[in-house]
Order: sequence, then C-alpha cells, then structure tokens
Amino acid sequence: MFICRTCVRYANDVKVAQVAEIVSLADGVGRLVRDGDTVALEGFTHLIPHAAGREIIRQGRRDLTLVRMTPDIVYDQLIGAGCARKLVFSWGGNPGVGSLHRFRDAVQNGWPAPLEIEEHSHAGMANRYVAGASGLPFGVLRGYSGTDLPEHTDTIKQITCPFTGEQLAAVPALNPDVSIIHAQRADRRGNVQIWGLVGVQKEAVLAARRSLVTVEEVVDDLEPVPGQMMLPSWAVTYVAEAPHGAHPSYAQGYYDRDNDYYKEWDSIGRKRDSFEAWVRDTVFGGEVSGK
Amino acid sequence: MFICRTCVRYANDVKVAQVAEIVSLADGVGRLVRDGDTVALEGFTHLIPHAAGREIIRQGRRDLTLVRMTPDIVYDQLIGAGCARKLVFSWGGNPGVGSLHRFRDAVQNGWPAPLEIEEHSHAGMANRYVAGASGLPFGVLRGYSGTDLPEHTDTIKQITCPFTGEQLAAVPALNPDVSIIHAQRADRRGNVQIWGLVGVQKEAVLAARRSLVTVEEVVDDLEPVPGQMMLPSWAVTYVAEAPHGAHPSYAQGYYDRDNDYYKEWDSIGRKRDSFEAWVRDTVFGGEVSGK
Amino acid sequence: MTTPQQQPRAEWTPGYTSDEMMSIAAARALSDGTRCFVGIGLPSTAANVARRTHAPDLVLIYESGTLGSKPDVLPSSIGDGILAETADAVIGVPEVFNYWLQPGRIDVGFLGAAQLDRFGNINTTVIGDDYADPAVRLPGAGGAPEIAASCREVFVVVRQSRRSFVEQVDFVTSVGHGRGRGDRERLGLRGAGPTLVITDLGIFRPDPDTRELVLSQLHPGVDVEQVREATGWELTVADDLSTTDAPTAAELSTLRTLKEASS
Amino acid sequence: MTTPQQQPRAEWTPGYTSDEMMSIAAARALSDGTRCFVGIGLPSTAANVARRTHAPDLVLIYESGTLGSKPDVLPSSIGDGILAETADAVIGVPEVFNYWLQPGRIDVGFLGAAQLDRFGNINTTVIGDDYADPAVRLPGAGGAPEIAASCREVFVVVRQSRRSFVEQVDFVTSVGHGRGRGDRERLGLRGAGPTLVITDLGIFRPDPDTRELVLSQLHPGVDVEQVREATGWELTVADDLSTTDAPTAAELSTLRTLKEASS
Repeated sequence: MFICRTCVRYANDVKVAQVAEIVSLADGVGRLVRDGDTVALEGFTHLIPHAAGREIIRQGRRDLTLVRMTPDIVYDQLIGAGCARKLVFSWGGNPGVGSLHRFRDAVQNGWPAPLEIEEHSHAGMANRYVAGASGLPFGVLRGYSGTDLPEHTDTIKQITCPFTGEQLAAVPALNPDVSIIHAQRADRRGNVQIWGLVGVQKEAVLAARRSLVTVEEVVDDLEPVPGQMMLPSWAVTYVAEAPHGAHPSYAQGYYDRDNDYYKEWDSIGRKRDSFEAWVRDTVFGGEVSGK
Repeated sequence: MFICRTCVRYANDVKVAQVAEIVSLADGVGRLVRDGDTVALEGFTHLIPHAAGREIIRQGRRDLTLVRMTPDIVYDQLIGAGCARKLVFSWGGNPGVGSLHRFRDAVQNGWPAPLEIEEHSHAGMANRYVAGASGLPFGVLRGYSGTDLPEHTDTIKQITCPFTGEQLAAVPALNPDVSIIHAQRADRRGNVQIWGLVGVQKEAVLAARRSLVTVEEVVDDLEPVPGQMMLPSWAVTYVAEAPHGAHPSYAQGYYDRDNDYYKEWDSIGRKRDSFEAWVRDTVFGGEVSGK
Repeated sequence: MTTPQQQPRAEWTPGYTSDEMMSIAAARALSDGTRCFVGIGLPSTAANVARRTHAPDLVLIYESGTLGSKPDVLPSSIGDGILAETADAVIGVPEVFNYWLQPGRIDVGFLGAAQLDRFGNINTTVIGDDYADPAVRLPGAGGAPEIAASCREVFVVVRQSRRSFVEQVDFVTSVGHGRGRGDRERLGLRGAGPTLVITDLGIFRPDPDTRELVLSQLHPGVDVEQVREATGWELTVADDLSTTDAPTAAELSTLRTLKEASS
Repeated sequence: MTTPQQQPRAEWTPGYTSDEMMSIAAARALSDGTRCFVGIGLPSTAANVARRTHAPDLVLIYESGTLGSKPDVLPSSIGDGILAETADAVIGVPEVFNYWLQPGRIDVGFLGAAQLDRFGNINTTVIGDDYADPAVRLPGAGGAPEIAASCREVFVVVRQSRRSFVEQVDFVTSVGHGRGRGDRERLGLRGAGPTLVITDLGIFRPDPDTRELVLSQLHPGVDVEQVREATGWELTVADDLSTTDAPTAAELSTLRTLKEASS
C-alpha cells in the first residue's frame, strides 16, 4: 500500500451536499469494500470495529491490503479467514496476552495465503495518516534512524530541511480506499460523536476515499460530552448501527473491555482448526453483529 | 524571527519534575520577557492576552520580535508603544472595523520606530507553530504558490516529495523565546483548561522555550467542560491570574466580546497623540490589569 | 444611479440599496448543502442570508475553527462565541487549514478583496508598487491564499470601482486565474479558482477560454456604461448578458433583520 | 536459586519472587515528578508501583493518548478506559508522538524487550537472520523506536536469559547505544538512550566510555555466576558492584494488591 498520486485532485470523492447515509452494516460493508481494496480499520485499543471486521469475512472479500497501526484480534481474524494479501502496520500482537497466531502462521508459513508486510513504527504510521488526512503526499518525522526498518520497508526515505540542512525521515501519505471506525453515537443526519481515547480515527476517516462509521446507537440529538471528537456528516460516507460492535474491545460509556475474550482468543487463534470452527460458528453462525 | 537550530536538543528548557509556578502577572512577564526576545501572544479572536500585552508595555520591553497570526489591537498597542523591532504575522487588522493605525504608521512612516515585517499566510503560520511544537525544523503545506509572498518573505521555500517528486511549500518552525496565552482556568497545580475556540494556543505554548498562561481564575478543581483543551502543568512555565485579562476580546463562559471597544480603538489608535494619551492613562494610569 | 436607493432600514419597501442587492445576489449563489469557507464582512453576511432563506443546510466554516456554525446573529468577527457555540465541531486553527481546507473538502471559498484584477487575482496586502514602502498597508493574507488555492471554487464579493477593479493587482495575495487559462494548473492549484465575482453593480464570470472576468449579469437599474466606468480594464460583456432578479421581500427582510440584530 | 522463592500471592511474607524484585527495582528507578512514557506489561506494573509508593507525582504517559493517567488498577492494555478517565489530558495518537514525544518532553521511556544486546539495542520484530522468513515473528516496533530515540533517557525492564540477552540483536527495532559510544550522536538521536536495564537478576548500566552494558547491581541472593550464565556476551562487572535492597513490605504489598485487583 503506497498511494501518493499527484493526479488525485482531492483526498475524497465526495460531492457537494453529500451527507452520510445511514445503512445496515451489511450494506455499508457491501457497498464500500471491494476485492483488492486498501482498507483501514482503526481504533487504538478503544472502539475497535470488530463487527465490521466479521462482516468483511462474511462477505468473502479477498486480496485486501489491510492497514492498521495495531493489528490485534480484528486483523488476526481477517488474515486467518484469507481476506488479506498485504498488511501495513506497526505493532501486531494480542495486547496484554501475547502473539497473534493467525498473523504468525501467515507470515511464517503462508497459511492460508502468503501475507506481504509493510512495517513501520507507530510514529511513522500516525504521520502517514496525518499526511493522508491533510492532502499532502508525505509526512516528516524524527524516526527510524539507526533501526533496521528502512532496510526492509521502502516507504521510509530521508528528506533534508531546506532551512537547516538537517536530515529527517519522510513517509508517504496513507489514503485507504475505505476506512472503517467504530464510534459511540451518530445522529440521524449522520454526524458522529466519539469520546474517550480517539486514537487515529479522525485521521483514518479523513485520509480515506470512502468511509464507514459503525456506532453503538443512532440518536436524535448528540448531547455534548467532555472530550468528544465530532465528525460532521459530510466527512463520512456511511453510518451503520452496530450495537456492541467494538466487542471484545470497549466503548467508553457503553461497555468495558472483555479481557477474558482476549485470553480466550489465544486458544481459538492458536490452531487452524479451532480458528476455522470459530469462523463457521461465530461469523457465519447465528448471533453476530449489528443486530 | 527564524529559529531553526540543529543544536537545540529539545524545544523546551524545562527540567524533570518542573511544574508551572503560579505568580503575579507582573512577575510572570518580568521573569520571562527580556529585551530582544521573540515573543508570541496568541489567541485567535477568543482569549487574546490583552492584560499581558499591557504589562509588557508597562515594563518597557524593547526590540521584541512579535509573533502572532492576527496582530490586532493587542499588537497595535505594543507596536505603538515602541516595544517591537519586528513583526511576524499573517493578518494585521482591526477585525470587523478596519485598519490598525499604529501598525500602519510603523510600516508606512517608521513611527515610533521602523518595523521589520515577515509576512505569511494563516496556513503557513499555523504550520510553523505546528513544526515548532513538534520539534521539527520545518513544516510542509500546499501554499503560497503563485502569490507574491515568497518574493518578499525568505522563510518560504520549496521542498520536493521524495516519493512523488511533487513540489510543496516549506516553512521553518517557530520557536518563540516566550509564548503567552490567556485561558479560562487553571488549578492550583498549574494545569490549564481552555474551551471554546482554541486557535493555535497549544501549539504556541509547546513551541516556545518559556511560557506564561494568564487565566480568568485559579480554582481548586477543574470540572470537565465539553470541548476543553488541557495543558498539563509541566508543559507551562508560569500561570498568572488576570481576571478580565482577555478584554476587549472574550472569554467563553466569562464575558462577551466588547465590540464597542474595537470600534473605539479605531479612534484611539488613529492619532499618535490620542494613542499616547491612552498609554499614559490606561497602561500607566490606575485601572489596569489583573484585577 | 436612480435605483437602487438608500432606504431606511426597518421598512420592508420594494426599494433597496446596491449593497443589499450585492449581498442578496451573493447569497443566492450558495446552493443548499454547500460547504462554504466564509470570510468576515460581506461574505459572512451573504452566507448567513443564504442559510436563512433558500439554503438551510449550508455548511458554514470559519477559519477560527468552526465547522457548521449556525449563528442567529451576524458575527462581528470570524471568531465570535456564537460561531463556536452553534457549530457541529470546533477544532484548532492548524486543523482547519490542514485537515479541512488543504485536501479540498470545501466547496466554496467566499472571499472579499481590496483590489481584484481582470483575471480574478486578489490583493489584500499593499497598495502601491513598492512592498517595502507601500502607499497603503492593508491587513495581509490571512487565510485567503490557501482558500483561493484549495476550495473547489471561489466566489468573490466586492464593491466595484476603478480603484478596486484594476487591470493588474499591485500584489498577488491570492491567485485567481493568474494571467489566463492554464496558469492555475501550471501552479499546481487544485480548485477551479474564482468562478463568480459579485459586485454592487452586477456579476462577473471568467471567460472559459481566456479566464478574463466578463460581465454576465447586471443588477436591476444598472446599465453597462456604469459598469464600464467602474472597471479598470477594457470591459468585456457576455453575449447573453442577463439581469439579476430584484431582491424579494423575504430576502430583504432576512438581510435587514440580521443586520439590525448585529448592530 | 534458593531465594527468591515463589510465594502464595496474598501472604505478606518476607519472601518474594524474582519477578517481584525486578518490578520493584524498576519502580524505584522512577523519581517523583518524572514524566514517564510507559509500555504495557512490566514497565506499566513498575510505573504504577512507583506512583503508589515513593513517586505520587509520577506523570504516566501512554501512547494511546493519555497524559498523567492515575489508574487505581493495573491496566491490561495501553488503552484501558481507566487511563483516559483518570488522565490530566486525553489527546489523539498523532499528537502523542508529534507534540509530546518527538520534541523531547518526556524524561524516561520505559520499555520492554524480546531481545536486548550488549549495547542496549532492542529487538521486538523478528527472531532469526532472515526478516522475510523469520524463525519467530514478534509484534514489531509499536512506539518503541521513537521512544528510544527521543526520551531523555530509557529504562529497559526484561527477564534475563541467554535467549533474551544477546551479543547482537537479530533486528534493531529500537536503537540503544548502536555499536558503542558516539553512535547515538552520529545517528542524530537526541536522548541519552538506555541508562538503566533492570532484570530479574540485577541491574545494568552502560559503561561511560564504551556504552557496553555492565552489571552494576545484583538482586539479593543472586551471584555473579548466575548472571554470567544468563548473559549472551562476555559479562563485565562494575568495580563497585552493589546489592539491591530487598523489597520492603510496603512495596510488596503495593505490587501484590495491584496485581490482585487486575487479575
């Protein structure tokens, strides 16, 4: 994933007066995510869009370039289910528990398919989203110097300050085809409200060509909340209601992190057959998402 | 003003465990602002640190390089009083009223002293503060292309994207010796709370070597407020109580903009003698600041 | 000029001033739902009239950091409290420029001008040939250069005279169409530039071939000769020159109520 | 090893585990008021013990966007709700790295490591010589490379073994002292790098001349031979080798209470 075209006039394809349409989760994912797309699911520990991730598996998308700073369980699931061709990331683990076994199996053994990786640091990934959201082709940071990352990642270059001559790192903008995030609430016009840890979600949405925001609930009016971050309706493509859609991560004000699930995932994800049973029973079985 | 030294290890001089000390306005200005310093007073329409500006006049500072996106009345006063040698800015007017007569008199007639100017656009200035706050020597933007500004402002250069070859504008970081802002509240530990329009205040403080935050009041506990922006005590050098310290601009939740004063300033500032009378009576006279 | 006439503000008569016609013509140019970056003064007045007449879902963006402000009075600055209190989102100034303006998310940049030239270039910096020793020092650029560069299109609203409408601006603060067609592309400016200039006499649009501003519409009671006299270059008039509809009673009443409330 | 022994958690006996000694030694290294960038796991445990014992004004910064978190239980991730709810300020992830870490505002970066080498370089990326076909794929960099570059100093806390303490890391994820003195300066890294490495056996500090990690302190009951066996390079021992004070009852009780509450 490395999109940085001078011919792209604008970061978004949106037209005058377009506001977010409220759709079902299945429709939102169905209309936005296409085979071969570059897709970012963001949410830094908080508000991870798990329901949307399962919906992508259910719809059988393939050859995706998955972008995410912290590919944790949500991407372990997508990788294990064979949706991904490539992963752009900075930290891939099961936080507080250990490894992601599906991710490891793909990188070490090519199962169920080889997984190309493009590896950055958090600071690099964050600045790639910032550049993408800003309509700039690249971002600048003090980073990577002396590490082995630039040797293996060709999206890390040097740039010289035109005033001081100092050398810094440059990284290309990230402009996913689709970004998906989860938020606490939206109103009926599609304005989105998030509070608590806001991570890199605003940048991921603004950097993307199209976006889907899943929410705990759609309400008539968005009461102001301290620490809120607002995304106006016209900056979002679709909004879909997906209650409990961040589980096993948490939604501040709605439910807590399910720490047991993270531990449980270690055993589900460890073996190919237990993972496949999980896909069959949980993703394609009864109770799933966005009900 | 153009500070961009590779030898500066860190943006701030602060030491481990230093937290903001609460001092009087006179002490805060007296300890921080020295003749010849580069000083930024920020506040975009809202929360303009007028009381601090008058205190700088009162203390007779000279040869300052004044930095501010919108040098409105507060800098018209400092320029007219002869404190400034240079102005770094992007828009100098009396908002909603017209011209700044002291600024014009200095630029057009060199009164009371010649005023060197370094002129940018808002986008350029904002990115210079962002670079300063980020510990980077420069910022990148799509800006200035085709305008006559780069011909007269040597702190605008071109930079080439190392990935696409595209040409963009580069501007050097702003790292004022002192930044001064006004906020609604601080607690007794020096943590600062601002809400409403937050402008470029956080960036101005974080970009500076030393900083002073004047506040409407110091309170025991900072109740969370929707839309708040917090500056932790350890990111600020001094906090000074200066009630009504943003007048004639406004402090959301405390008092409104005094639109009549902006109009009145047009006649005070228009003539040298009416301005000098204002300095004598208002700045050095009785009722001044911080009460 | 006989019409428009100066009228006492509070009377809702068919009479109206040329400034009122200008504000109302500018308001009409904003279609509903448009995301509009609003300068203070005439642009802000027009945008707020539009929002209270035909364009209730107009999205007003002010450089002070408000997205979707819905003020019930005319703000006296681009950062009045009412703009923040009624906004869908309040953000910092760097974010306005970097995340919202620069990537081309704003449909219309609505600007004023001290000087405007034949190709829609704007000067708000200095009058006179010598930047170092100007005849008149103006406020400077503010947000305008990047608004003019990055909005999908730009509307300019300005009172017209030989002083304000010049062959070539003394200083290019914000690029319109440079010296003609192809210049914006050459400079890497991604929006379409000024597509509409609304004055107190009429409306100008850039010629599709040359990008010169051409008189395309006269306000009621104004004739071409008056416009020619107030234009500092050899005026071109569109073949299909039309006349602006006079303000409706509703438009006038909205404009005057807003003005009253803010004075 | 005879001491430290494994103890049932809820008993406040003088016995303690080597892991407990490590966490408490790490906690002691944080002086009050320090601004500390905290990784999850051992560093977070140690930082929270410090805040509840000798350093009540320790400023905890988590990369998820919290400045000054004051959790009353051990967080199970770097982004638990309790960290945001108790923070002095909650900010976005880009701001953490750009405004707070990069300019050198953080005193201590507190990191873990899968592999650590003689010069304090850290590997959390791959085990094995071939990046494209690794023996073990680790989680990757996260925030560590820039934490190691930009904090004024870095403390590393890691369980020590020949597998984790190696002559040279398989992959440099985060630079410690490179291949010796002067390397950080040459690379433009502005912080001092690892000044302290705390393990379950003792404490290492870089030699001022060579920057090689030198054993400077043994935990109670550990001898130099044990450390040598668990070190993958030829161990240098400081002339003034000292012994860590055993955990106090208060320290142990704080650590165990925190652990209990979070399990």
